[in-house]
Amino acid sequence: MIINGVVIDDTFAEAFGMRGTRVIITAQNLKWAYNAANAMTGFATSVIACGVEAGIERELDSSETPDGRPGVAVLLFAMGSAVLMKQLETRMGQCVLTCPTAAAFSGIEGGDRINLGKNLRFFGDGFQISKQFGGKRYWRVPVMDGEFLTEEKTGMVRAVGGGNFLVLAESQPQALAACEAAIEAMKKVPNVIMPFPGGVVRSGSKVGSKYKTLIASTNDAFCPTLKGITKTDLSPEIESVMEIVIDGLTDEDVRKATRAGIAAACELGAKNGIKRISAGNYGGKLGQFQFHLREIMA
Amino acid sequence: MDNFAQAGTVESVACPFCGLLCDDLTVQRDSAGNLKVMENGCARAVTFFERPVAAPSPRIQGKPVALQEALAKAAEILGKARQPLLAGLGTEVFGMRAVMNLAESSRATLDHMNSNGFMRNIHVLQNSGWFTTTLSEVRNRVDLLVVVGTDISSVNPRFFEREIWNTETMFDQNTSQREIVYLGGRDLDTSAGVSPDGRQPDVFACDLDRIPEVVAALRALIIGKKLHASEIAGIATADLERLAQRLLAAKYAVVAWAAGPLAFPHAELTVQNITELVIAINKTTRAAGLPLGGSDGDTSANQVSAWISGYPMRNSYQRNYPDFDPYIYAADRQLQSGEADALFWVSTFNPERTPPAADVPTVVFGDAHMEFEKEPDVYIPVGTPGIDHKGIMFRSDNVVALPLQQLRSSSLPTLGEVLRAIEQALQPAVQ
Amino acid sequence: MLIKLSGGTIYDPAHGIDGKAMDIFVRDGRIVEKPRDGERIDQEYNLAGKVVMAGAIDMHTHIGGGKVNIARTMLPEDHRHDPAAHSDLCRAGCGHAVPSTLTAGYRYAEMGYTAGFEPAVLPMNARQAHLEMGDTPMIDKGGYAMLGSDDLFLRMLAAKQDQNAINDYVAWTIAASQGIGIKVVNAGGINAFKFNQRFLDLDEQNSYYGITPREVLKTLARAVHELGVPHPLHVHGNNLGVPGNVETTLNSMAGVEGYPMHLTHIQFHSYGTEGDRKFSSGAARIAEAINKQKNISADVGQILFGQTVTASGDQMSQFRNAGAGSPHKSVCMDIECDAGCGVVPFKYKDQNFVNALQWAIGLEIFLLVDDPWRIFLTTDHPNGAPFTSYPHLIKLLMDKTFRNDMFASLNLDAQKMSTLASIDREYSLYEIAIMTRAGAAKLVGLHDRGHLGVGAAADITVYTDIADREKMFEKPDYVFKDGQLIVKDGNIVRVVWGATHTVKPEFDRGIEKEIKQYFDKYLTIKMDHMKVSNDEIEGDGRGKVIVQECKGRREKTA
Amino acid sequence: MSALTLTLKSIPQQRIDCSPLTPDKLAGKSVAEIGAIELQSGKLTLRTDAVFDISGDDASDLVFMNCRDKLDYIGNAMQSGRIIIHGDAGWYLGFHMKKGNIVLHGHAGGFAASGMSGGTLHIHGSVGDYLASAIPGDRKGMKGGLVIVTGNAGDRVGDQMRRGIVLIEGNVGAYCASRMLAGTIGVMGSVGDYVGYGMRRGTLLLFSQPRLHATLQDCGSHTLPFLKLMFKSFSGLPSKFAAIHLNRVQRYAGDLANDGKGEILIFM
Repeated sequence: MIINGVVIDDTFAEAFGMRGTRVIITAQNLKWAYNAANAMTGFATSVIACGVEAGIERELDSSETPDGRPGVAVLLFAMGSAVLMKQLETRMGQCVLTCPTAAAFSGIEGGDRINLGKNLRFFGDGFQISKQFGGKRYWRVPVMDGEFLTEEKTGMVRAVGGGNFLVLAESQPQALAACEAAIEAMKKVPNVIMPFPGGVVRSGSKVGSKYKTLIASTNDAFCPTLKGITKTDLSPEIESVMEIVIDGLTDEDVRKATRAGIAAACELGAKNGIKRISAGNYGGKLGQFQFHLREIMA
Repeated sequence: MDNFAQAGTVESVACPFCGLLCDDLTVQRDSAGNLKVMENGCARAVTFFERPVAAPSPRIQGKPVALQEALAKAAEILGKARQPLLAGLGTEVFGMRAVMNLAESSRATLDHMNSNGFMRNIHVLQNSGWFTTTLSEVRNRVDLLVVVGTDISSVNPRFFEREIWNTETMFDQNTSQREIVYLGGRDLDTSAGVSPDGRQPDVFACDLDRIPEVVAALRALIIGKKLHASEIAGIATADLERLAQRLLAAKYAVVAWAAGPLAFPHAELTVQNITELVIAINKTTRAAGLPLGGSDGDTSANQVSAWISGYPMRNSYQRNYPDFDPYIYAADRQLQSGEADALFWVSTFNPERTPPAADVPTVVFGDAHMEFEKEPDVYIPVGTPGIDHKGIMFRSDNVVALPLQQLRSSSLPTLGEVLRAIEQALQPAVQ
Repeated sequence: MLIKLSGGTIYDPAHGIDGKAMDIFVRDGRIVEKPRDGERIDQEYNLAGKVVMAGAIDMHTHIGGGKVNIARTMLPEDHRHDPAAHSDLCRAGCGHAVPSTLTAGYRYAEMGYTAGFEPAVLPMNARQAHLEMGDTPMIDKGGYAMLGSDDLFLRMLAAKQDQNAINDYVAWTIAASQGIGIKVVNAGGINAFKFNQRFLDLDEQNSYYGITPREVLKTLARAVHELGVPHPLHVHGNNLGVPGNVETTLNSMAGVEGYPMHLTHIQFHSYGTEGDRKFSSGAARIAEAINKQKNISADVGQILFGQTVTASGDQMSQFRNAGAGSPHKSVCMDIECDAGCGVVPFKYKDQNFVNALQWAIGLEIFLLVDDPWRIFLTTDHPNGAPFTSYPHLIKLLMDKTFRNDMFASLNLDAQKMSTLASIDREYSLYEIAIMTRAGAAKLVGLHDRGHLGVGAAADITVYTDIADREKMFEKPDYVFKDGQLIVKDGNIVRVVWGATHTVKPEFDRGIEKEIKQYFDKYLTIKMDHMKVSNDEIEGDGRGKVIVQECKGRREKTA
Repeated sequence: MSALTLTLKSIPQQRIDCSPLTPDKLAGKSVAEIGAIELQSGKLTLRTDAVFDISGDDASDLVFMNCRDKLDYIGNAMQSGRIIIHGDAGWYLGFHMKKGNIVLHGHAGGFAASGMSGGTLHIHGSVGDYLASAIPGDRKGMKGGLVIVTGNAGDRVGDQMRRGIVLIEGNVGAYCASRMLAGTIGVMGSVGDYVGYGMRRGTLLLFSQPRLHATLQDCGSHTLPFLKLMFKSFSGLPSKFAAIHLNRVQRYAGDLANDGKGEILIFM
């Protein structure tokens, strides 16, 4: 398959089942909602070392939030429910509780109910107040700027992590430009985040390493500078490869985001140095989801 | 043993006319059975014992009848009623046993004439409990007495004489050094609180209906809270703060109240603040509450009711098993609403406590001196426990029950006798 | 009237009869010899295959007196769920944790009990205790008068009055309060609490009197013994419920220097401090000590799971425990320079570590004490559980599988701290008959109860022998009280009042002079008014006062 | 199917305990069976058909007609369905109610919503004392659900209330929110003396300054974010509270006597 001169590999992205949750963070204005959300989703690129993969899903205007203030929706994904719950509480405590004017609410109805602010209430040292409206429980924790308001629980659902595609280009600037375009388009897709910096990751990895202690190492088959000394997967003109990783609440969400991203990258086309779109997988042995690029783009 | 027909002097007589149940009275009897208090009587005791002998005939609508006839009429009224009410209940333990049995057999509801006051304490007991003491402990241990909302003397005249200014205590205390504080109320007679050597008590007066606020403030100060207000119901916060410190410094502080005089709505919440502040003091030192006042057998009625039915006053057998509702079964309410359709009023100690005006068939088991504004359908004069026959009474502190003596011969039946007769007439009684 | 109970399987440990088919004859309320041939039998009950025992005796049950009535008053919520309606025979009332007096009597009888003893009669409150017991029908009753924290006794000790004077005072107290024994609760501790002491260990001094609990126990145990009162000093130990109190209990056993002593609800006094939570079972050590020291007897005070209320004279402990109460309310009282009381509702939960271990400790003690004549079946009603749970408790003792199944459902940490599952013992019917009948009667000093020999009062319970012991013991076929059939198939068929048992040890009336002086000087009632008269107990047609024999005053102390 | 309708035949002299008459307890019963249900009244037990004319067949939609204030325990421990009451109700309306709906077109007596743990109770009229309070021996008053009162309420509204929402459009008596444990009470009209006496926790919303006793202390004026949320949740309710959108309050807290952390919020 070739789109606008870009070859779409006959391969698939291999993705895993994850646990995901959404938090709505509001504040006096968008700026402070972002301050909280950015802090909360910082250092959350990969579950390998961050515990969760998190990102800002989208902005919410005041008609969309429970308390009628502007806000953002944040998605967090982890490999298991325990780690997700722990990370959520830690990040809520350090990034939202601390942030002036910020409040936090459940972003998912249904699912398994997990603690959002439930244990943060103890920061209130006995002065915290519980309130229940419309079947939901909220906590009011007295803090120096007034009250920190948080819903007690949010929903946790089964989700999909590790959707991806690779952009192979003739130069680093061209690869980056294509990825930026892709991210721009993908951000319009609901229920997904691209957790890496700016949505893009350059350090794709393979399973295993020559060093015993490492379980993964650089994906040398896609490293352009190793073309001559390794079993490369790159044709001679490829000078730079970048990857976009996608976490979504459902496989359909990941599919939609993948399609939007590849389409945007291909828009630039071969004339802008974009040569090939590929995807990372483990031979289909490890992940329960497979996103076949040609199927998605058909 | 005793020849009640003869004149004589009886010592160690217990006086059931207030909740203290002083049992050190000397009473002289003339040959007609008239009594005179010779020693240790207060004005109330004199009133109680010195009523002349009287033995009026039972009456039906004002007409004298034989006792049997009056009992039959009472049984008829009781049998017909759909919601009979046994109220007043001014009696002692044995009389109350008969009241309970009759109530059960007739599916009646029960209330005591002092319940409006007494229930304030019961509500607290049932909600949070309390930490209280009894008269002999007070007599030997108290070093700081705080009296809330009453002068005590008007309800228990000999309290200060017997429990505060007693000369000897077991622990070598100089009782004249005891500190007395009156908290709340206006125009109280605090003279009994003046120590034998002339030291004046502290009096922090306020309107009766502001006592809830003052007591709340005292409790807050005892648990270490700081209050913004500089004065509370006219009492300087600084004075209350000092009082809180004195309570915390005392070795055995006693905080006394009488439920009756706290006659404002929802006073149980104030009583609860009193009892809870006592518990707070006990975290570090010793203190105790002391419920005072009472009588007309209120404590006895509640005690007997509790062991026989499981519930204190304002209970009912209308469901054929004991049922407790301090609101619905209140006598006043039952009568005002017209729900009670027969009233059986018991007052064996006090002729002044006549039945409330009610437009229902009324049977009175009363003191022989009782006079009525409105003659009841049936009046059955009965003996006075502690004068005409024996009995057992509980003190206001809820622990000590004392025997009441017979002091003269009497032709009047006991309450127990007449109630048992009515119960028999009603149906074959169970054992 | 002559009644023949034919062919029942008799368990009468007082006479060594362990499940033998026999006839029993009853005349005028007493068990009599087999009548002459040809004498007319008025009534015959064919009891072939049935289990026949004397009526059961609860030697420690809080059925009357101030604290019980406080508990009743403060728990309307408990009564609401268990109303007892008026019937042709029975008066109405209510049940569960603190039943009304009448209901308590009916329910005891319906379980085959014919006597129950109130273990904490404050002398100053004895009149009330007897009034309440007087309104408890069906069963015989009696009470142990509380001493040991009363100021008069402590003053006598502090003044180093001799044992004879103490003995006279003790005997006077039994007489004045119409008791059948003497109880001491947290020896001296209730008094110490009035001086703001919060704990009092065995050798700690009362801050005012300088007296230690050890002295109190020894003096009273000796007094009771020297007075010839059959029931040994009934001791509620110091430090109830405190982890580590097993040491106090063991020291107390030794402290009475060989005088007879009964340790009540010993389960609450058998706690060690091992394990992560510093709470462990001291049952094995306690049982070993009881097995060794023949002067010691105990009842267990088993806890069973559910809502109940704790009512105790041990105000010091109850004030300490009030915070753990559920629902959260409590009554504590300082009482008349005599004693104190504390009432705290409590809910024992099987998933609670401490409660689960308490349950196991109680059963361990039951099963590790060898001699059923010296260990007694109680829940310390209502403190460990209401008395209505006795059939369940009997099943736990008699059925290892049932016991282990229950144990396996408890808090896991508690299971790890108990050896219960490794104990194979199952009580036999004979042993149950000892601990609930023959032994109890002997312990309390009821010479004509608890056995089925000729001359005994005909208090007899007949059960169907079924494998499910709980079902068996909760619903006897017949209960006879003083020869009258009062319960049939678990239901009351006749209401009787039951008697009040007392002892009247001799004493020197001269002691009254000192006592009267004390009353007049310090107390608020006259000495004579404290004394409970027979007609107060028997009034309104209630049961008679029965004086059980004291073996006579022993030699005066030199 | 039409609503099961119980029309009171005559005004009773004694109170009648209507606790057996709830949609869940009547479900599946014939008119004859319902008629035979016994109701306690004074010392008598009366057949339901002696007290009420019975019509209709849908027990999940129960209607009391011609109701009087002597009819106690309507909706007692109700688990489902709806009860509509025309006329007044007695004491203990919705006592320990768990689910469902009660609509009263009239006044109610004392202890309405006592022990209620869910559902809604809508009173188009006034109520007596102890609304949403605990009866003696119970430790918790209302434990959940919603109560709307269009008229006035008596003393001790929400005594020991543990959870849930009570909205009163009229005035209330003394000791409002006494010993309150949690939950929310809103009062549009005036409140009597000793509001919040012994209050432990919970929120009382007021629209005018009451007299406050000394152990409730001023915590200043604030804009509280949760109020927006709360009023938003009220917006669909059939109550005047639905139209309110305020979040600026004077905050008083206490009752300090009880080491309480309850709050009285007065809209400015």
